[in-house]
Amino acid sequence: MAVPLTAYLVVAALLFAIGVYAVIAQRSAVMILMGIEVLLNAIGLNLIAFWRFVNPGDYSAQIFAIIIITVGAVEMGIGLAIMLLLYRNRSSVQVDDYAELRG
Amino acid sequence: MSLGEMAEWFAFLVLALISLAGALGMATTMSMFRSGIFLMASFIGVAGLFILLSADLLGLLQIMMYIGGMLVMILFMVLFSMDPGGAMMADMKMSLVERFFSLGLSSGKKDDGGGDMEHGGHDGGGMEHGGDGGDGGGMEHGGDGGDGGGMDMSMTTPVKGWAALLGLANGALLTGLLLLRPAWPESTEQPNPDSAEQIGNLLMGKYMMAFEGAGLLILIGIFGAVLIGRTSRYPDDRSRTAYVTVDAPPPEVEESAGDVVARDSKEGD
Amino acid sequence: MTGGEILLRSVGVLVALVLGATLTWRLEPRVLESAGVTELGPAAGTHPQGPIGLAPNPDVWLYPAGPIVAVLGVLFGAVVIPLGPDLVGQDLGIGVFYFIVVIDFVVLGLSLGGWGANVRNAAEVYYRAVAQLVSYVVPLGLAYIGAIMMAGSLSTIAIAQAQEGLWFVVLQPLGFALYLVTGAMQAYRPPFVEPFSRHIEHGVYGSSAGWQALLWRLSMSGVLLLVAAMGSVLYLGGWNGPLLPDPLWMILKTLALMVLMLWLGARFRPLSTAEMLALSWKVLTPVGLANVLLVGGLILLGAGP
Amino acid sequence: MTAGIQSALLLMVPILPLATAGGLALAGLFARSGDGRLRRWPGWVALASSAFSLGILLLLWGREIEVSGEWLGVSGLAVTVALESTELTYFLAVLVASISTLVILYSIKYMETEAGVIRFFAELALFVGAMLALVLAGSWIVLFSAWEFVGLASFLLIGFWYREAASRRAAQRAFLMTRVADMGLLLAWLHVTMRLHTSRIDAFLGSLGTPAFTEAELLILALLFLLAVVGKSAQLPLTAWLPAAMAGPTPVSALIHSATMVAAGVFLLLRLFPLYEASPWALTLVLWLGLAGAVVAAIVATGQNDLKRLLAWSTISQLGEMVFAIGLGAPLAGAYHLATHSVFKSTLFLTAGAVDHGAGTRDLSQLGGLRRSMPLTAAVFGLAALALAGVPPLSGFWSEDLIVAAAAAKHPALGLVSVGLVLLAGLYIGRAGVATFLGTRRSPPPQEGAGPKDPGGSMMLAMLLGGAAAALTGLLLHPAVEGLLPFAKESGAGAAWRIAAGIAGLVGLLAAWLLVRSKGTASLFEPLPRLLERALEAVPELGMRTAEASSFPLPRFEAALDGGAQAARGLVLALTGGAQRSEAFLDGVALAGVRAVEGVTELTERTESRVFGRGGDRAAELLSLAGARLRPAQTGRVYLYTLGLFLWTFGTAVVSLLFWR
Repeated sequence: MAVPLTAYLVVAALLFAIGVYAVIAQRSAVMILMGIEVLLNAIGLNLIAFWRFVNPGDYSAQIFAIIIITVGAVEMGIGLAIMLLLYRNRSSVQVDDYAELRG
Repeated sequence: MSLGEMAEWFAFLVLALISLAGALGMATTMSMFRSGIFLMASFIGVAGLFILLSADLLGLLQIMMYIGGMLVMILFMVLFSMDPGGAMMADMKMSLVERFFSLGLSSGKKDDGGGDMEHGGHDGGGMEHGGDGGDGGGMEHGGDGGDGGGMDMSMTTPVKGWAALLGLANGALLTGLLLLRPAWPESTEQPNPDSAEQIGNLLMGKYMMAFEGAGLLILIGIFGAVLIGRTSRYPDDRSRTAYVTVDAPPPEVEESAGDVVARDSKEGD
Repeated sequence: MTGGEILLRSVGVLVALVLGATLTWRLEPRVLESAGVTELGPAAGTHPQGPIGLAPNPDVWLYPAGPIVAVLGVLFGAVVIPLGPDLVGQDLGIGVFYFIVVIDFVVLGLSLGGWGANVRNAAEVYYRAVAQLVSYVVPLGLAYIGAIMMAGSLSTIAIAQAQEGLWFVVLQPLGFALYLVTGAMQAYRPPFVEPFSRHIEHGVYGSSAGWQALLWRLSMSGVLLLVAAMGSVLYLGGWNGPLLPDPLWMILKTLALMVLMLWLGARFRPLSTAEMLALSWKVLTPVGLANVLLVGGLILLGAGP
Repeated sequence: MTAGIQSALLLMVPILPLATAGGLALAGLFARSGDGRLRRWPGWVALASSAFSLGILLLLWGREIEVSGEWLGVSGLAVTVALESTELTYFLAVLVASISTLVILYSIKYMETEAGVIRFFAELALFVGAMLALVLAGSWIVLFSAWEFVGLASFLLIGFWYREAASRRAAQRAFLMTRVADMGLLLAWLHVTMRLHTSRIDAFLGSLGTPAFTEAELLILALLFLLAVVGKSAQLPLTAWLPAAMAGPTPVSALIHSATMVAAGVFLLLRLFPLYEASPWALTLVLWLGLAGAVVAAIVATGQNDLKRLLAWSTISQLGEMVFAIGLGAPLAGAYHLATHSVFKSTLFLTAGAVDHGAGTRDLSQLGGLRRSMPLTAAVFGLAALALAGVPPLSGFWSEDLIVAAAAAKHPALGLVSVGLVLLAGLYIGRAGVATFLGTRRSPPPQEGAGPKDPGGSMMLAMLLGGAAAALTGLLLHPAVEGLLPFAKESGAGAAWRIAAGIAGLVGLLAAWLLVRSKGTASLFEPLPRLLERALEAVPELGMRTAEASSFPLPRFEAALDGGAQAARGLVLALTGGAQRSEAFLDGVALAGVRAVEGVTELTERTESRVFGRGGDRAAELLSLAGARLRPAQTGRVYLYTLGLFLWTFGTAVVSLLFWR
């Protein structure tokens, strides 16, 4: 392995940082969901990188990554359904249009 | 450095660049459609990294999941958003990064190809089988940028600067931490090349409960999504509307002249 | 593998794909026209010399990316198609899965090019192609699984070798029928030509000219070719056959399957996207599950290799 | 018959009724309610499935069969699904199948005028299938799921008339109380499975001689299983659901709440008898629990005026006797009594249903003289009642004889108590029979015209079959019972005990006749039965109040304490009420007890209002003040929340960096 583990981890860290930016800075709920997907992806990359370098004999890490992908897919499905409902009721998926919980 | 190592470094750098640039593009471009495509590029880059890390099955799985998934997601964005193509953003104030990733967006001016319009003008009404999907899109951007004047068009929140700062700080902190401690307990073991069989055995053996649990989760997710997303069979059932509806009705959708022209031309052929 | 070998194989796959796609390109309209089909779909033909400015206001990144991505998808897919036990671009351990994944790039290309053209008819292709993807992807996977289960491997070579004695089409006619339908759906061939319908001026074909149109035509012919080739690997035994040399058998089977698909598809009226979705989820998916169950039973009974 | 066919047949036994239940439930979605004979088809279908199961069982006579398969194996833990037909399970399966067949036969006529008859038979078939799976279960997972399915079916059937509030409440009460007890079973079998890495029941029973479990563990397991038994068999203190369950249709009471489901608890005790043998403490507890339940329930039964409730309390008492017998270390007597009791008690319920149908009421104080208008019913009731009272040579005599013998062998005092139980049984069932069928009608029937008469058709057929069985089971079974069950026969008691047991029931019956003639339907030990009943009714109340209290602390806490105190007070009052009659000098003691309880109640109340009440007010004020201050932070802007979240994460990372070496 010519490329060291740290290189992969740095890529994952940067992906995470970009995901954080997207989640906070985007107004549309769909874009926020996409930011969350980037966060999940960064985590997955971490998992796989550690698996490859630390314990390649045990494939459990890949199972975890698969479960993360699954959870991401389910989250996307439910999130889109909720957005569909919101859109149907108020013609908007901008998150700051839903501020009823303001104290 | 041997040729193989050089090739590996090259592949790593290209893939890392794709995944990072894709993610950055997703977060900063003005076109929502492009956002989705950028995110997909990022996913494919990460999948390439997976394959480079000898997790080939997982990499392919990721590509398969997200090509279909993201295309559908982008479709939803097109339906939901004011300006999925980013045409109205073309002359807004943008930062350097945003400007780069929004380069060459189709601008707001109309084409002259026989009444066809740019994205703002897609409406489902004129299509033969366009179905309900097109309607949402047409309703929202039928206005063609003209009637969106009073609305807040920005794609980003007021705390964008803070978010950028936080993201930068986060990235710097984590990278710094990683660079400060490069020594991990690494193993020299080589993974089994047939990862599909390994994963299959684990999924059907040791992690069967987790596997079944994930299956159940998906099933429940499908149920939930269908339950939330379907329209009520009974028009006076307010059970699903009561919680989010405000008293003021949504603004009326007016058919702009463009729509009528488009529809006429459609019926003509 | 040395660098030279990689280069050789790449050129080989490329040449084989281009030749096959050209053959398909010539053959397909004749079959369809002889069957009297009015909705030709991707076989309708592009106009590479057509007027410039079909897409006057495109997205400069996405529009040209479309056909390139689609052709790349086809090219990558061709890598795992075997013409003989040793005559294959690269025998991957997870070959079939890889094939399913990279063929999806064609849909991605259609979406990119369709949206990027910024013309109503082309953008409509995007919606329809995605809906079609959603409708075929699950039953198609189930049709693959039948063969995979019986062969016990994801490698295309291993699947073909498993059918040396008996083709899987004999053991699982249901799976084969399912593959015919979903394969036609994946290749946008009749009766599933919605994204290339006449009513939207043949979709992206209508908004492309020049090299883009050429690439679109190539990728669409290539998809049909690959779907037929994969079908003959999965269900018709690949290169296996008496007397004739291996590659010839494979080519013959591929062409025969292609003609069969087109000929069968021509018997039906074009389906709308909604009808396609209904067909997929109400009929094809249950049939696919039933096929998996049947194959499982057959394996338990000791039938097959 | 090859082994494969045998296994398939054994599998058919529970699956046939279950499949019938599913089919009927599906048919219920589409079927239109016809009328007349057409409406009986669901009953015939259910009857056929039950009879087929019985037939298959009889076909498998004398064979030890086992069907098992591994359902899933996860990291060394084998979850097995198994059915097995051994002596004990086969015996009970035949019992369940025959009584079910009898009761379904009865219900065809009984339910023909009801709406929702398809639903009724679907639920009944579900019950039969689940019960058969329960007794035949060879692995914990099958046992437990069948146990829960039986509970579910019972819930559905008690609540069959779900439009009536009483039915709904009774169903909920039964469901909740048994569910609480089922926790015992769940915990116990999960523990056993985790420890032994297999869910086979015989693996557990086989491990009892080995040091796989410590003694304390065995005791805890035995107590947990006992909790499940107490819930399912309505033993002390969880008795209250069974009388309430009489809100369901009568065939349901006959099948579920007398013969089969409540016997599941006793069955579990029998199945796990080696465990209790290995844990003497638990066995002693079983003994006293059973004895107390039997005595208390018998006393309560003497005071009941509702015929079905009387039979329900009698069932509790008889189940207590079985538990008592097992506690004595005489499982044969318990199993034998389980069989005979099932037969005669279900017959009694069937006749009670006929009385209800014919006379329009079940209230003893309004019945009377029915022997003239319903002679066959009266005869069947009489036979079954004599069997219950242990009159030789009817079925009850033989099993009660065994119990008395075992008790006397343990200690003469226990023998005396068990003879007393037989006497009490004669007393209450005699009172019921005399008040219903002899004398004259105490109040006119609600509508003039037809007047009460014997039921016809399948109801009568089932009742006659039941009566015959009640009379003959003992005689037929007695010579063979030892060979049919895997338990050894205890040494018989002397002739004196046998005679005493035979006579006690007759004495009771006679006393009841005299009493009813002289005092009408007034109960004998009043007010003891009423007080005991009320105290037992307070148990679920106590549980519910405690549960409520734990969810909404302050106001409910008081109520819970009140309820608990009242329940305790009721108990004390009841006990002292009994003492007053016999021993006057105990009055003072009892009164002191009452005072003490009242004092505690008052103290609790005062503490509650002073400490908790005022403290709660202060806390609430503080919270609302803090809330007002914090409210502006709630902006409703999601991006601000996420910003805060990630700022926090970032801060944590920075702080952890400071401590990083």
